[in-house]
Amino acid sequence: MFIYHVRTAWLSLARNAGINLLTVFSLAVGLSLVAITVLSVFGLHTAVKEWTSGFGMVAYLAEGLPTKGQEALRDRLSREPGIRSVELVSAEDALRELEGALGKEMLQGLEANPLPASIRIFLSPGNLDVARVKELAGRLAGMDGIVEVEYGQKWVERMAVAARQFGLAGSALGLSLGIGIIFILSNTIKILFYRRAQEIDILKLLGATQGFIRAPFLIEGVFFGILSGGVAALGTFLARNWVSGKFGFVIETPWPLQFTEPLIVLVGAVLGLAGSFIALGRIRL
Amino acid sequence: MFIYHVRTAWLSLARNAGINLLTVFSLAVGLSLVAITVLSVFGLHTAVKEWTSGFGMVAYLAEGLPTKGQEALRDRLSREPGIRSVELVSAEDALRELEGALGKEMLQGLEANPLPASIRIFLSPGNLDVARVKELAGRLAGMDGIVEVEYGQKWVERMAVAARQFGLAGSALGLSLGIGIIFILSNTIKILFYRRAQEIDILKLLGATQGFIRAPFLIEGVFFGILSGGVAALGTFLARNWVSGKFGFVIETPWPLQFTEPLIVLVGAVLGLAGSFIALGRIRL
Amino acid sequence: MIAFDTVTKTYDGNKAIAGVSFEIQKGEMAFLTGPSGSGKTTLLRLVYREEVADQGRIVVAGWDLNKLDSTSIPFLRRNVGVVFQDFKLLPDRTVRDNVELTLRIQGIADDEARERVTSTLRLVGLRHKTDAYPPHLSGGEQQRVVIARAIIGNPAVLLADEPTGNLDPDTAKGIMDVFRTVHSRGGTILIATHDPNLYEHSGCRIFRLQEGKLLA
Amino acid sequence: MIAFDTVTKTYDGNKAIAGVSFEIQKGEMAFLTGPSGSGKTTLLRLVYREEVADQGRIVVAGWDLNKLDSTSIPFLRRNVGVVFQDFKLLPDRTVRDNVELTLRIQGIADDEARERVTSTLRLVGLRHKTDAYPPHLSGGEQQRVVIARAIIGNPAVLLADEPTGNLDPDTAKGIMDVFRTVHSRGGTILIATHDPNLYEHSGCRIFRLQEGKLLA
Ligand SMILES: Nc1ncnc2c1ncn2[C@@H]1O[C@H](COP(=O)(O)OP(=O)(O)OP(=O)(O)O)[C@@H](O)[C@H]1O
Ligand SMILES: Nc1ncnc2c1ncn2[C@@H]1O[C@H](COP(=O)(O)OP(=O)(O)OP(=O)(O)O)[C@@H](O)[C@H]1O
Ligand SMILES: [Mg+2]
Ligand SMILES: [Mg+2]
Repeated sequence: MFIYHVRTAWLSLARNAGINLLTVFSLAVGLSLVAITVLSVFGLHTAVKEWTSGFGMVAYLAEGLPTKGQEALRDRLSREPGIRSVELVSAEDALRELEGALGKEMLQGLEANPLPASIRIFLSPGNLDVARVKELAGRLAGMDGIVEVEYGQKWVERMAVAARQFGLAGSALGLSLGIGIIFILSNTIKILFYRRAQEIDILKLLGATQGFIRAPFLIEGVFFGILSGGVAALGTFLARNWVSGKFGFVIETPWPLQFTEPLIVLVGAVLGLAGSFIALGRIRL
Repeated sequence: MFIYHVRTAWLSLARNAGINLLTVFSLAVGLSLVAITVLSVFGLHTAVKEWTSGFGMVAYLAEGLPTKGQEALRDRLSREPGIRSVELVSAEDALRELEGALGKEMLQGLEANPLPASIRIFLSPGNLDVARVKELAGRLAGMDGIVEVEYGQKWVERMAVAARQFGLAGSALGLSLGIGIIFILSNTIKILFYRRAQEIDILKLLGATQGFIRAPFLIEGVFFGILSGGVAALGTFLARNWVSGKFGFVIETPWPLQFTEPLIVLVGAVLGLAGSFIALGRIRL
Repeated sequence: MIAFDTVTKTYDGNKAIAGVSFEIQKGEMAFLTGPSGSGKTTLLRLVYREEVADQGRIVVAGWDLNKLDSTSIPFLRRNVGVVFQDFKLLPDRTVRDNVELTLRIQGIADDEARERVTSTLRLVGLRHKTDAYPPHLSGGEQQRVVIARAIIGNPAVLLADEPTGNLDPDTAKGIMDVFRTVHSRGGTILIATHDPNLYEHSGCRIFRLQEGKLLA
Repeated sequence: MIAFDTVTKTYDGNKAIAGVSFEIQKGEMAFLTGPSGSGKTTLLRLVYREEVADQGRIVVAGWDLNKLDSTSIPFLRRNVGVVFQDFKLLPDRTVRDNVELTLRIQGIADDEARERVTSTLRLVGLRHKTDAYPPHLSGGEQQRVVIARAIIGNPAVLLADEPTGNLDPDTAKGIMDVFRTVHSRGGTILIATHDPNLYEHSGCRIFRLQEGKLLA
C-alpha cells in the first residue's frame, strides 16, 4: 500500500511538473535564505570575536624582580588558559619605547629609569567578554611579582557591549527571518494543495479513510521538502565554500549547526511534511 | 467595464476568503521581512557610524605658541567641517595627566615640562573613513602652529575596514534576502492563480480577449499587494517605533527610504501586479 | 437494503426531499425518475451520506445513517457504488488508476486489482482507453469510466445517476445489460434517469419524484 | 455558414475526424449523431477553433479558420454560441454572472445585460435560480444555465452538444422549442445528440458520424 501511495504521489508531482518545480524552487530559495541568515548570524559572532581578538593586557612587574623571576612569570602566564601569547618588556625596552614616542630630548633629564618592566599579554580570540577579561586581570594582579594589570578597560567594555548588541540584533533578526520564511513556505504548500480540494472530495465519496487520502499528500510534501532542501543545501554549500575560499573566513557554528547541509534537507523534509499536514487540516468525511 | 472587472476581482477574493487571507498574510510577512531587512542594513550602517564616532585626533602645538594663539587655533579647528568638538590641553595639563598615569614619583626628576600643548579633536559621526581622516590630519598638520597630528591611524583604519566589511556583508545579505523573498512572493501569487487555469480556459472559449481575461486577475493581484502591503506597513511602523522608543535608535535612511511605510504598500502593489502578470503568462487563445 | 422513513432534506429553506418514505429490498432493481430539479440526485446523496437528512430515518445495508459515527462513513461508502451524474473523475489519473481507486481504497492488492480493472473496462467497452486521461475522453467514454469505477468493487448497493445521459441508444443498452448482470448476481440497484426507454417494460418498480415528493 | 472540406483531426495517431466534408447553410438547423466516441464533440470543437484541423479547410460565418490569426479568434467565438457537453460553468460565480459573461465579453453595458439575463433565464425556466452557484444546482439546471449562456448573445451559429442529456422529456421539449425560436429568428443551429426523439420527425438534416467518418 505504501508503494501505491508513493507511486501516486510521484505521478501527481510529475503530471504538474511546471507548477511543482516552481514550488520546489520557491521552497529552495526560502530554505537557502534561512540557512544563509542563520549562518550570517553566527558569522557575525565569529567576525566580532576575531576582530576584537587583537586586544590585550599589560602586567607591570614589581621593581627589582630579577630577570630570572621575570622570565619565570612570563612562562607561567603563557600557560594560562585564555592567553594566546605573551611578550616580556624589560624596563630598558620600555624606556626606549617611551623615548621613541616622546622624543629623546624630552626624557634627557631623567636620572634613573622610572619605568617598570612589564609583560604584554595577547588574549585568545573568544576570550573577550568583559567578565572574563576582568576576572583574568584580577587573577594576574594577585600573582607574586605583578604590581598592576592594565587592560584598556574602556575599550574592552565598549567592544563587548557592541559585540553583544550586534549579536543580539543579529539573532533577533535571524530568528524573525527564519520563522517568517518558514511560515511563508508552509503557506506555499497550503496554497498549492488548496486547488486539490476536489480530489479530496472525490476520494471521500469513494470511501477512502483520512489516512488513505492524506498519505500521498504527505509523501508529496516530503518529496517537496527533500528536493528543495537538496537544492538549497547545494546552494548553501557552494556559497559557504566561496566565502571561506575568498575571504578565508570560516564560520563557527555550535552543534548541530556545523552539519548545515544535511540539516537543511532535514528541515525541508520536516517543513514539507508539516506543511502538507497543516494544509490538509482535519478532513471531514 | 473597469467597474465590472473590479467587482469580479472583488467577488473572487471574497468567495475564497480563506485561502486569499492566507495569501495576504503570507505576502504581508514577506514584505515585512524585506522592510525589516532593508532597515536593518541601514541600521547596521548607522550603528557602526555612531559607534566609531567616539574616536578623535590630537594636534600637538608648536612650543612657545602663546595662549592667545592656542585659543585662536582651537576656535579655528572647531569651525572645520567634519569636526564635532575640540578641547585645548595646555602643556601643564598634559604633564599633570602624564603624572597621573605614571605616578608622580616617576617624573620627579624632570626639570622643565617636556610635553607640548595639544588640541584634542572629536570627529563628527560619519567622518570616519580612512581617506577623510587622513586628509583632515594632513590639512591640520600643515597649519601654522601645529607641529604634528596623531590620530591612532591603526585604530581608525581597522574600524573603517571593519565597518566597510560589515556594511558590505550586510548589504549583500539584505539584497539577496530581499530578492529571494520577492521571488517567493511572486511565486505564491503564481501558485495561487494556477488552479484557475480552468477559469481562463472557459473565458477563452466564450470569446474573451487577453485583456478581458487578464483584467480581474491583475486587479486581484493589486488588491493582494495593497492589502498585504498595508498589513506589512503597519507591522513595520510599529516595530520601528518600538525599536526607536526602546533603544532611542533612529535609523538613517537615504531618500526615498525614509518613507518606509508608503513604500512598502507601493512595493506590495507593484509586486502583486507583476506577480499576477507573470502568473498569467502569455494567454494563448 | 435501502429504507427511507419520512425523510426531509432542505437547502436554503427549499425542500429538495420532502417526507419521502420507501424501501428497496436486497437484490431489487428499481428506477427513480422525475423532472429536472425534482430531487433525484439529492435522494441518492442521502443514501451514501454525502448529505445528511434534516428529518427522518435512513437505513442502508444495515447501517442506520442517523447513528453512524464519522469514522464508519468510509465503510458505508465502500458498500455503495455510485455512478455520479457529474462523473467526479480525477483528471490527472489514467482511466486505469481512476477505476482501480475503488479497489485500492478497499485495500485490494496489486495483481488482483490489475486484472479486475482490465476485465471491467472490457465490460464497458473501454479496454482501448486504459491509459488515457479523462479530459481526453469523449463524454460517453467518461461516463463509462464512472460506471466501471462504481461496479468494480461488487458493491452491495449500486446507485446510478443518469448513467446513460451521454450514451447513444446502443451503448446505453449495453450498459443496462451490465447493470442487469450485477443485479442477477444479487446486487441492489437504484437508477435515477429521465429516459423512459430504460425503465419502461423493465418490470422493475419505478419511483417518481415531483418537487421532492414521491408520487404514489 | 459552416463548411467543412475533407477535414481530418488526429489525436495521438487516432483519427477522431476523418476526411469530413459538409456544408450547413445560413439559417439551417441540423443534427449530428453517432455512437459514443464517434467524433461529434471533436467536430464541434473544430468549428469554434478549440481544436485546429490537421488537414482540410473549415469556413465558419465567413472566417477561413486556416487563415485566422490568433487575435481574431475571440471575435469568431463571439459569433458562435456553444452548449458544452461538460457545461464549463464557472463554479464561483452566480448563475446570473455566468450567463451575463457572454454579454460582458461583447462589451454590452450593465442595464441591457441585466434585462437580457433575466429574460433568458426565464426562457430556460431558471428565473428562480438567478443567484445560485452552479455547484448548488441539479444536473439539468446546470445544463440549462449553459444553454442560456449560449443563446443570450444571439450568436450567428449555435452549437449544442448533447443539450438534453440531463433533462427530462418535458424540459427537453421546452429547450427544443427555445432552439426553434432561435432558428426562426435566422440562427444557424447544429445539435449533437444521441436522442432520436429530438431529430426524428424534425424535418432537419441529420449527419451521422461513425468512427470519425460521415455516413452518407
Ligand atoms: N448543494 C445544494 N445547495 C442548494 N440547493 C441545492 C443543492 N443541491 C441541489 N439543490 C437544489 O435542490 C433541488 C433538487 O436537486 P437535485 O440535484 O436533487 O435534482 P435532480 O432531480 O437530480 O435534477 P436533475 O434531473 O436536473 O439532475 C434543485 O432545485 C437544486 O437546485
Ligand atoms: N483531447 C483528446 N485527446 C485524445 N483523444 C481525444 C481527445 N478528445 C477526444 N479524443 C478521442 O477522440 C474520439 C472522439 O471523441 P469525441 O469527444 O469527439 O466523441 P463524441 O462523438 O463526442 O462522443 P460522446 O457521444 O461520447 O460524447 C474519442 O475516442 C476520444 O477518446
Ligand atoms: Mg440530478
Ligand atoms: Mg461528445
